Amino acid sequence: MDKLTELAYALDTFYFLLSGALVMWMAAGFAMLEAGLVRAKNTTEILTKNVALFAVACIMYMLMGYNIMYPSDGNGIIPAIDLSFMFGGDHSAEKVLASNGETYYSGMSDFFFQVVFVATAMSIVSGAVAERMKLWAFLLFAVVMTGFIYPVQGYWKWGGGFLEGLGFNDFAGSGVVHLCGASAALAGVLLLGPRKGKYGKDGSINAIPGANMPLAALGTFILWLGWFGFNGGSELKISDVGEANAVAAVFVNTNMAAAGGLTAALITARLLFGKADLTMALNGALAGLVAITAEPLTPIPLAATLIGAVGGLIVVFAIITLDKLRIDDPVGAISVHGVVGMWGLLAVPITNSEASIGAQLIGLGTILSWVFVLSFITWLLIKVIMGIRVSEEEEWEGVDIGECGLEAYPEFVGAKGSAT
Amino acid sequence: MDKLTELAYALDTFYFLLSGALVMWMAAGFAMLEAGLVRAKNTTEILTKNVALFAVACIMYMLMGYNIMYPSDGNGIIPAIDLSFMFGGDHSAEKVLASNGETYYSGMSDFFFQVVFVATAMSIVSGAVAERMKLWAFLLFAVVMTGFIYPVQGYWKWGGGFLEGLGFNDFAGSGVVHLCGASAALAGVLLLGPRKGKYGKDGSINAIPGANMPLAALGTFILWLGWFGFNGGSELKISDVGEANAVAAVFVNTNMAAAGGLTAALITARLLFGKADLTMALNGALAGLVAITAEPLTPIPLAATLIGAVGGLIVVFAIITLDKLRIDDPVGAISVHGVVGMWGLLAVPITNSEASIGAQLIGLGTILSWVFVLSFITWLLIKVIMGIRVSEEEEWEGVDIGECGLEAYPEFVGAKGSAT
Amino acid sequence: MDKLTELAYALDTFYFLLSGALVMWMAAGFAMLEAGLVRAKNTTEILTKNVALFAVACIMYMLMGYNIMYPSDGNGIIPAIDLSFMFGGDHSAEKVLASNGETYYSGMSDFFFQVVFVATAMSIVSGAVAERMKLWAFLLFAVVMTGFIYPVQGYWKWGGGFLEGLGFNDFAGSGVVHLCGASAALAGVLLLGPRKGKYGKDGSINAIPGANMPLAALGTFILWLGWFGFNGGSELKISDVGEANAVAAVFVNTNMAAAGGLTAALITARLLFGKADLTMALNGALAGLVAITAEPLTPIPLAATLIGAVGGLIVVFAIITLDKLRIDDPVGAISVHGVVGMWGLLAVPITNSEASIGAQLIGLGTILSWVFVLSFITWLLIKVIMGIRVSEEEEWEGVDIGECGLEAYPEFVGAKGSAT
Amino acid sequence: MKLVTAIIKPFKLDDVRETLAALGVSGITVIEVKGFGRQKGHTELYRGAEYVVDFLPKIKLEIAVDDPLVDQVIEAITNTARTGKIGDGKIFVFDLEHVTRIRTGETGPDAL
Amino acid sequence: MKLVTAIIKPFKLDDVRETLAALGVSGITVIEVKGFGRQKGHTELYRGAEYVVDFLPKIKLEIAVDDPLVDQVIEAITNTARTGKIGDGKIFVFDLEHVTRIRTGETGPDAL
Amino acid sequence: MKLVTAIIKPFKLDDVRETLAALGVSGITVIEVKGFGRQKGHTELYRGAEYVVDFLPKIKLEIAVDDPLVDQVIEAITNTARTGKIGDGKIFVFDLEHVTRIRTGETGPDAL
Ligand SMILES: Nc1ncnc2c1ncn2[C@@H]1O[C@H](COP(=O)(O)OP(=O)(O)O)[C@@H](O)[C@H]1O
Ligand SMILES: Nc1ncnc2c1ncn2[C@@H]1O[C@H](COP(=O)(O)OP(=O)(O)O)[C@@H](O)[C@H]1O
Ligand SMILES: Nc1ncnc2c1ncn2[C@@H]1O[C@H](COP(=O)(O)OP(=O)(O)O)[C@@H](O)[C@H]1O
Repeated sequence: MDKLTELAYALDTFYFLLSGALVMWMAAGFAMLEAGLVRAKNTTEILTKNVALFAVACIMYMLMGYNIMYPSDGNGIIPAIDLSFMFGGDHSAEKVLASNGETYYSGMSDFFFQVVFVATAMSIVSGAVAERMKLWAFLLFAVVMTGFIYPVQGYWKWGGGFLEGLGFNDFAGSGVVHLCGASAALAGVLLLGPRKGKYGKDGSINAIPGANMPLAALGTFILWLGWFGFNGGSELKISDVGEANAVAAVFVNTNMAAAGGLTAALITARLLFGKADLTMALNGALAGLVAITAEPLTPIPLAATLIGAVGGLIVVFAIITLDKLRIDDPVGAISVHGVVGMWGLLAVPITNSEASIGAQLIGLGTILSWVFVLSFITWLLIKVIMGIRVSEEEEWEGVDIGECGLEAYPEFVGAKGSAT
Repeated sequence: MDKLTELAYALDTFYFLLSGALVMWMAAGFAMLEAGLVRAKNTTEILTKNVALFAVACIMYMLMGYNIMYPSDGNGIIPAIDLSFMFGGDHSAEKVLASNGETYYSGMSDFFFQVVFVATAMSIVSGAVAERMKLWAFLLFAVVMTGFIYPVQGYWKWGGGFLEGLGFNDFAGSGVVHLCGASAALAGVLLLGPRKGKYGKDGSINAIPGANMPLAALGTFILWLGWFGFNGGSELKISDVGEANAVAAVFVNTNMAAAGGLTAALITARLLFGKADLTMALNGALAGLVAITAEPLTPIPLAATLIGAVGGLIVVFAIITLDKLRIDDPVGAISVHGVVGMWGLLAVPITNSEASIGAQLIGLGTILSWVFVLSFITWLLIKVIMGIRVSEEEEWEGVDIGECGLEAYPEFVGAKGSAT
Repeated sequence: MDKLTELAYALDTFYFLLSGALVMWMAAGFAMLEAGLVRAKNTTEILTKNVALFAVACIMYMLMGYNIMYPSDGNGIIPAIDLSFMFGGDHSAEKVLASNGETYYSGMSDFFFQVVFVATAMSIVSGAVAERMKLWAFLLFAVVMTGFIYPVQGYWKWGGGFLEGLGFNDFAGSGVVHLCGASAALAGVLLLGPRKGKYGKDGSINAIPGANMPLAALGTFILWLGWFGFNGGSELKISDVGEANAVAAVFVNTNMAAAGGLTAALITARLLFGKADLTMALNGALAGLVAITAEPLTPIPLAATLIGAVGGLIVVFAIITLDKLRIDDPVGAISVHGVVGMWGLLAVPITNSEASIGAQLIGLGTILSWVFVLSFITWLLIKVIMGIRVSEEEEWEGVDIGECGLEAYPEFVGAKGSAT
Repeated sequence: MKLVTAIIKPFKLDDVRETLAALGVSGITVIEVKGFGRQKGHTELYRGAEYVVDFLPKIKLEIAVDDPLVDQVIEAITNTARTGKIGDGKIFVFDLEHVTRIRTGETGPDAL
Repeated sequence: MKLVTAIIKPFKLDDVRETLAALGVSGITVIEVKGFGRQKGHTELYRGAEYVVDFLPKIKLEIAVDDPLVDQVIEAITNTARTGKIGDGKIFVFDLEHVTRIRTGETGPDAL
Repeated sequence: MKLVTAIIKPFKLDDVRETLAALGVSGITVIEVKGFGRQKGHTELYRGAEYVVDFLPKIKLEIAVDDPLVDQVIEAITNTARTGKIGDGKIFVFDLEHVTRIRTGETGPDAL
């Protein structure tokens, strides 16, 4: 029997680690998506931001974030912090066996799974502020976001804080991760302003096409794959029939929601614009994924498809609307993760009878306001201290040369310096 | 003992889900491979087809395909359909425990594994008809293919239909998936005709080089990785020593066959053309993978290598021959999945004593003719209704602007509109 | 109980196979990294080398290498060879049950895990000799390296040879894989000489920027992901609490070391050059990964981060120093895998009290000298027989046309033939 | 000597090159350009925002020829590159004062 | 007729095009070029080695115009493309001996 | 004033630029072009079908110079760009009627 418990622990740990590895892979997805949707002259810099934010997130979450989010104690609002994770340690076999099934996976695997989530939240930000935000200002924000802003609201829900107590439902983080990232991004974008040339003085909105569509498609596929870890791993356990079925249902629903979102966005774009806008289809798939993330377990597959499809529909209009509001988000991150993240949270009660729209609204409002306000203050401080926006000239020339000293595609004529 | 059964169920489900995730990843592989092998001006559209077909496949297979392929009942030729999968549901723990090992993984995980297979079959088609087929005509075909044509022949073999009864062997789908996809592609290509400029009036064959070799190589690596899920997962079970050994053997043989195919194609191309043609090597690796898919379990590693190598040899000559026949297949899909798929089916008896060449031929013939005929009719109907080929002008200008309204590489001079 | 043992065997096998699949994926990472860091005119060829070396490695390791490295017998220096692996075979259930836990995973899965390691070692070489080495000379070297040079030193450590006996510690191969690959690369580079135009007659060092930064970043992310299999799988077992915890610790430390390496290299480059050099950051992440590979289990997460960070620091200076020594390594492979591989080996005693600096030095010296000397001789023989370097004209024009007959980006003006 | 330059539609390049070769033209220099003229670009929507593709891809040919050949070259290009649809392009002719062949140092018509 | 060519900074392209259109210029051919002049490129470090970006991206415009328009065109470009900073570019004017419109075969000023 | 244009092999660009700078040439405009001439392209096989690379990559330089410098510039390019092998390229010289420097509005030789 003990060997059986150990084996179950091993399976759950393994499942957790692999889920985490898939989520880690999402960092590559964001990097490729963003590199595909910015102009060639800003590509090296967005790649640098993406790789560096992942490293920063890991380090800050090890030093502070993890202990804030999953503290040994806390009053539901303010966690009791000890910052000891960096020294490691894990459950002994004796403790596991004595725990009566309470301790069913490795503590280290838990950290691994959690740390890649915070990186996801941060990756959302980089896309929205692309092509004009200073690299080091961005990384400084990443330090605060991953070490403090994200973990605190994470504690409120997943660390056993007051949102958990209120019955707020957010299975894998439509709110805690996606809305959180989008709120931080929105604050940054508002302070930063749009890219030069994006909005004409006459009120016109100019398209600034991304430089590399295959990268954008690849990024979306990577995210889609990684999301099986994101949602599938959030069941936290797989080692009995019920749990295994649950994980399987989560996989199916995650996939169906993405399919629904993609299809809805593609058709919507076709009807609105007359063309099959690939970038909208890609955003639609991601919107479907974000939409289902708050509750990928209770819907039947048909419902998951529809929840995703509504997400795909919403995202197209959200992108158009934000543009009208002159909120310039080169990759659509605020629409995908923010607007659709809210839809995901509010859709939970449709299929999950234990959820209430009230609790969902409280959770949504809490996350949005906490993250937005804190982020706004942080961005503002950084702006005062070192500035957050590159010079006008650097923006024209591309931030690659200015910030990174190298072009992304140096041999291709026109890669740099092309107008707009 | 019950907990042990549950744990085995969990492990098998997990193994199945991860295998499915790897197969899902193959969709990205096809997208990258095809995006690399078409011209820049047709890249956005092929990406759009690839992401959209995956979504269509998931939705149609949920709505219809899965129930057709794995019906509650049927007479071996016509399945009894109930179309209930979309409402979900899974095995209860009681049922699992009472099943005496018969029910050993989650039903949802089964759907997940199956749905990504149908997407694979459909992905094969997109490459062959690239650079000239209308986007929406293609997606309409995808609806029929994934909702009906594929599932029916899938039922005949894997759903317990008459091909299964006859002793036809097709472990992971050299026939049911690959030959199936290639047959549909062939029907489409015949109705569609070659790309403008591909064949001269004087009988000359013109090369139309693909625009982006790194993407083609990346796509091949993705497919190679995904194939471990494709073949490895098709063992369906891993939870005892025999099964675990079987899965391991499948992994090894799958890998060796790819290595054999790549090496054979590279050397063949070198001897024939005097140069190490990368695209042939990539097709060779895929050919090795297709070849071993019908029977990746019984061969010893050396035999697997050789079966793959023969596939790699065949594919080079198949590509050249199809070109001589003026069957224009930009990515070599018909050769890789069709011609080599046949080789894979026919090679089964070499190492599997339970297989007979007769049954293999019947299976091969059945799949080929069913899929080809039905596809031909479907394409024809679509052609009559809405046309399947873009206008001559749109073809010259590239389908990206015409169909999707955006270029894949807008900033790179010469990306669009370059001659040929 | 027997069923439990079987289930554990299945889990361990599955864990091993998936780890191997992740390591296989690293081949794609090296391919993308190298394709991103060479010039456009040499891209097809480096891709061809990368796919072909993987195939060669698989075949040679099946034919010879595996049996050399894990022989049935041997005296610690010279293994007793029987070359029988290619005929396959695996542990029977009886044997497993009788083994008392000694035989806990499939033999086939062991081969799979090992074969992808040898491919990794060989991938390291291709980058260092890029842009000037003949394709077929390189592949001939791959035959010798993967069939003989690598397996022999592998036997000394992991096959139970004398280095194992001496107490040399190398958990997942900072030495056996990375230093090994780098030593072979160094021998090749010394014989080959630098790329034309890299070093001026006046002692100047010219930068030759890579053509495609997104590919380089993608490659690094792929490697980072694959490394979870590389290090995580090297624990070899996961099926009890202690082992599961160990694997989890390895995942966490691997990730933290990469994060540390990236951060350190990015900051160092910023301080030295004034710009955030993305390629240095990428090399830094890889350096962190190489550094922790010799001992990813015993460090606490904070220590792992620091070990990685030192790796990231070292790699920047190593790259600059090698350039000063006119050792031209286009992708930094010798610095990342060689110099930092040594650091990894020497850092083991810091956290692992069972390791001694003496044994580490002996292991390091043995691997370095064996591989360097044997490789040097092999390269020299190949040079005499067929030459290892392309003609000066071919180098100017790019090896893609000369060796492979096709350009990587044929439609992009300036892709080929641009100066430098 | 004259330098004949022609702006043509990209897909006509191969035909024009062949016609010119048949005329005995020994060299051509080809440049990818973007053209703006009577033929209007198209307006596309990218993510809901307008995106005017003003400049159409064109090919510019430069052919240095000796005086007697000039008219034939103009005619050949005109006939071969014509589709009759707007945007077919232009031919511009300049006086070419001097030519040197770098390889040999020859100058004048011999250098062509 | 004259051919006015102008080397300008890339981001001025749209403005210049609009000004010329307002003048009644009916066609422009645009070429991406690299310029080397008083405006110096920048030295970058790539992996610790120097990397001189000597040549700066510029846009070259070619505009064939009838004689009366030449001065206006020159002035319009000068005014619109000027930033006052080094590297603004040059305008070169050549005599254009002959023009043919490929679509119609028209020649001379009518073909512009 | 004259406009000297030269078609050269790409790898000679740096040498030529240095020689011209030494001569006192203050600006150069560089264009990547494809050349077709006596030097034949190569036939490659791609997936078994022929693939003629007709057009070879070349670099076109445009250098506006005042009359006294013309001969030196021609000579300098000829000497530096020569490899003696076919395909070394050509130098074409045109009369340059007018020059304006956009930044200052200067015209004539001063504007170079
Ligand atoms: N005045 C001009 N100066 C320079 N290039 C011109 C001029 N007019 C036309 N072109 C070039 O010729 C191309 C075709 O011209 P356009 O006016 O579109 O059609 P058409 O040749 O049928 O009159 C343009 O895209 C542009 O490249
Ligand atoms: N003599 C010349 N011949 C050809 N092109 C020139 C010449 N001088 C300058 N140019 C072009 O004009 C651009 C701007 O010239 P530059 O000397 O940098 O600044 P400015 O225009 O302010 O004098 C250069 O990048 C180059 O493309
Ligand atoms: N008559 C011509 N008109 C325009 N460009 C030419 C002409 N002849 C040659 N060229 C250019 O010069 C390049 C070199 O010419 P080629 O005939 O190959 O060798 P060579 O310069 O040794 O005579 C060609 O690739 C082409 O770009």
